[in-house]
Amino acid sequence: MYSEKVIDHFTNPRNVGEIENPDGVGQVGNPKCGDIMRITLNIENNIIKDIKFKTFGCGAAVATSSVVTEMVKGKTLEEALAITNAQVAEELGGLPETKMHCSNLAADAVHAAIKDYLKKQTKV
Amino acid sequence: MYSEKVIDHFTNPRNVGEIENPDGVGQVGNPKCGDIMRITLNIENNIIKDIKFKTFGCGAAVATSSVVTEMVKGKTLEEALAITNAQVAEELGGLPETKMHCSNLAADAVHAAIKDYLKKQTKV
Amino acid sequence: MKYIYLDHSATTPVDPEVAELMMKYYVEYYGNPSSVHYFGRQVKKALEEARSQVADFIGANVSEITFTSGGTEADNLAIQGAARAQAKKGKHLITTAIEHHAVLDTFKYLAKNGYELTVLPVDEDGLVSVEDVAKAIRPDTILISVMHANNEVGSIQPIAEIGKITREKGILFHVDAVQSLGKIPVNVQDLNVDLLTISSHKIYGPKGVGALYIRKGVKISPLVFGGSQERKMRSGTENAPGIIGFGKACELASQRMAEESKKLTKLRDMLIDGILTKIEHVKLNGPRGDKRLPNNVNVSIKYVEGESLLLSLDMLGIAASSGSACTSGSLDPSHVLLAMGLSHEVAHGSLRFSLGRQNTEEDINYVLQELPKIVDRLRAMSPLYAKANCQNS
Amino acid sequence: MKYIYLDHSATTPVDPEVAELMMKYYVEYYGNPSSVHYFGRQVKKALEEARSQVADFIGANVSEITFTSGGTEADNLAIQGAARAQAKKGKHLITTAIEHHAVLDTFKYLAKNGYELTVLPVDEDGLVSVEDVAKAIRPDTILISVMHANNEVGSIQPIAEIGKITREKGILFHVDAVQSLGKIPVNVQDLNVDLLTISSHKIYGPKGVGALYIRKGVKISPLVFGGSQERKMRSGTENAPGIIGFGKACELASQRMAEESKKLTKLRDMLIDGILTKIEHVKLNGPRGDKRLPNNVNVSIKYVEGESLLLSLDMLGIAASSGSACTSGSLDPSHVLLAMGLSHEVAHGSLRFSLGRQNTEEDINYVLQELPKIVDRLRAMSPLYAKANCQNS
Ligand SMILES: Cc1ncc(COP(=O)(O)O)c(C=O)c1O
Ligand SMILES: Cc1ncc(COP(=O)(O)O)c(C=O)c1O
Repeated sequence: MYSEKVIDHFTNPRNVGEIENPDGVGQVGNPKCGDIMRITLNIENNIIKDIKFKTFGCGAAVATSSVVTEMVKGKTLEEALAITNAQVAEELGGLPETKMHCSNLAADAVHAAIKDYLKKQTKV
Repeated sequence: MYSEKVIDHFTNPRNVGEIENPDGVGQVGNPKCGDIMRITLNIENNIIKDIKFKTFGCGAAVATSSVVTEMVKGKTLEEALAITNAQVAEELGGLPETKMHCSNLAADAVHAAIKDYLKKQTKV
Repeated sequence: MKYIYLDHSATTPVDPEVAELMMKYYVEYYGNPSSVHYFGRQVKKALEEARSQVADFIGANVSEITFTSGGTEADNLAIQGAARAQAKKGKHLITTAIEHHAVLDTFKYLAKNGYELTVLPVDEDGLVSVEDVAKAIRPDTILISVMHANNEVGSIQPIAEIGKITREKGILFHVDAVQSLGKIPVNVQDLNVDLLTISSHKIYGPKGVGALYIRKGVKISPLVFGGSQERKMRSGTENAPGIIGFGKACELASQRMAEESKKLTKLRDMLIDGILTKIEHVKLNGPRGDKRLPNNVNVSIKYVEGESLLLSLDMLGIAASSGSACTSGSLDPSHVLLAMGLSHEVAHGSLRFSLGRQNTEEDINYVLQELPKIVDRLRAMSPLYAKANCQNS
Repeated sequence: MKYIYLDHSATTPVDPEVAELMMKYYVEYYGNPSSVHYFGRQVKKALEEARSQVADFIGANVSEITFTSGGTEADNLAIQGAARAQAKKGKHLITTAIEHHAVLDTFKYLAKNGYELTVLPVDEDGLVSVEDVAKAIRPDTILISVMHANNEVGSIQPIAEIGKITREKGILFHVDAVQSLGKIPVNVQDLNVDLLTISSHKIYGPKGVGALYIRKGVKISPLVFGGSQERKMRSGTENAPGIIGFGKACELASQRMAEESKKLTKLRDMLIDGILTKIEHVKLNGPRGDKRLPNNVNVSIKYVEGESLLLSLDMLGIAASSGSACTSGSLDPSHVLLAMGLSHEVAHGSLRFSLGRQNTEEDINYVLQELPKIVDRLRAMSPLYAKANCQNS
């Protein structure tokens, strides 16, 4: 069902956790659907310096969360905002059809965290 | 499907043939239904002295024809007329349900032959 | 006693290779294909492999194959399903007089429940005319069903030509290919069909498995509701070992068909010629040559009844079948033979030999040696034969 | 890796004795049971023997057993068949919120096609109330369907009591006994049922076979038309090897049930108690004790999601199932758990272990050793758990 890469990220998720005093926080999904992803990140000079995730969800949800943190770490905000959920799925070697719409929200979570950061910036 | 006795009568039918100058002839069934039985018999002093059959039909039709000739040979006409199709089937150790109504006409054929004889008698 | 099986159109033995494979999925890889765990995933994979074996064999796409519990269910799904899905478009259905009961009885059920049915005749060889089909079409015709090859007399219908017409007119076309599969090429593209029924146990696969090909884009209503298996077209825990066996049987058939059909055609003609030569008052039912299935022999042996022929053959270890009413428990003989114009009594005396993989020339010779004796014996008992002889002399 | 199969409610392995018997009928005794010849008669006999094995196991008469392609088809035949046959009498149907999809979806289909449906609630243990059934009955009620034991949470329903009411009122009563068969006594007389569904692959028989018990005198309409097999209730060449396997599986189950259920009950309670003791924030779903199937364990493990639990167990060779939407591809979690009042997030974190013949104490100990670690790991990853912990502290 799942690709090896999905299983790898599910078994050894990268960047699990929560950054204390993050620059941005993004959370998507809701428990009714069975998937919640929470991204915290630190940004320095328009670059994602650190990123961590916490996820309640199925294997695909965990793996997409994990891999997206790898994909955007060290990237500029513009680069990170350009990454789509579909690209995340691709990076994992594809996802089962049934997982594509409900468990593939990791990029959205990152975008939400970046937007949270940008909003705070404009407020300051 | 068929009892051993049916198979025996089908394989070694008794009294097959046609009596020349019979005292009575009975034929029942029609080729549309797939079963025709023709009984010819000789009668002496109210007793069936000789009886033969010819049958176009399935295994049950052949076996009932054969066994009925054994059942009525040497019997009085009254005794022969009292024999039913159901008794013929019983004598064979039973017949498959689907054969009970369409292929179990041997007693009818004997009755028809006896009635043919009786009709001729009254005419004389 | 030696047993000679000549009833392959009724059912076939399961190929040992197929049976062995199935065994593994009964005992060892027994998971439910819907389960996410190891036991389920293994089976799911094999099931999808089987789907592609079946699809490949008939030139279809994997997503166009819906597995069912057999040919009968696939016929019902196609016909009830297409009729229900299109009820708003029209109510007129067309089929032929020589269809299998799985098709004919389903149409008759629909005809009693608000649909209108045209049943097309066949000629004396059991062939449907393309023109008749064209003429029967009405503006409200929603489904046409014509079998590929007939199960009793082996006649092969002009499916591709009919398919051209239905495609032009935009009418759904269902074909029952249960008897043709594995004997002559069955390709859904070449045949221009929208729905096609096949069955596993006629091609050395297990009983209780079949499939319906549903052309991409064609919408039909399901018969059975539940767990959403088979893309919701057929709910119920998949008969995975059966389906996997069916897949394997398709693969084997596709490898062997060309050679096997050549061999069967030879045996078939040997048997037909032998019977016609050795026995008087015999009629071959169905066409000769290319329009006949390679494995079908059907003869009417006049003045004797089919079941007593069968019974006599059976005592010698020869398994055949007949179009006699007596074998079905109904009063009327084969609807196929009657549709071809045979009289009731001649139809009652019909016999079908359907050849298969293991049959040999020796088998045929044995039949040709024994059948004439059986016929002689039964004719001697027959009141019809006596009369016929009198009339003849 | 050691594999531990704890998903017997999804499907079971075929008993080796059953598989061996089936093999004979695939390869050696392969005739069509409708054929009159030797090959057919042998199979016919075995098929009728299987029918009496099945009938005996549920206290029925042989003539009351109709074989189908599985539990799903039997449910559909019962419900669609009873509804159609009685359409003139009334249009009201009653069922419960925790039925299997094979029942629920069939009723929903009917409800969209002119029938009226009442769906009864259950209590927090997944039990239907007899009173609720009685109150839902209307003068035009024609069919009531309540499952014997639930497949997800193992709750055993008061069937005999409901049957008393339906019998008094002269309303047809269908019971899906797919999960109870072989685990607790299923007797159609004691249960007062008119129609009862069973399935082979849940009791160590083959997939693709089931049966519907139809009480003598009860008239329902067939779903599938054709060759008039199964007294016209289910046309199609019989899956003889499958049916013969099902018969054997019933015989074995009837011999082993008492002892086996005692063993399973012990393992079940060991697993339930172990989980509740070793893991925090866990809820047992379904009743304890006699009202629960001997082989069912269902727990909700809060703050984690079911599929990732399954996946983690699977990596250790443990096969279970979950009520998570993620395992079914739909968005909503188990309709059974929701009907019992669980919130979506708690339902998402549910896990079912269903025990079977080969399971041992060792298996249970292994699960109890590994599961807490898995839960810890996943909770550490869960944004819900963090919050919950903050709130708690
Ligand atoms: C032409 C044809 N259609 C349909 C069927 C029914 O298929 P099954 O036996 O798989 O139900 C058969 C065989 O009996 C057949 O010969
Ligand atoms: C309660 C219940 N009913 C019906 C079914 C369907 O039976 P089958 O899998 O044989 O189609 C199942 C099993 O999936 C079940 O658990």
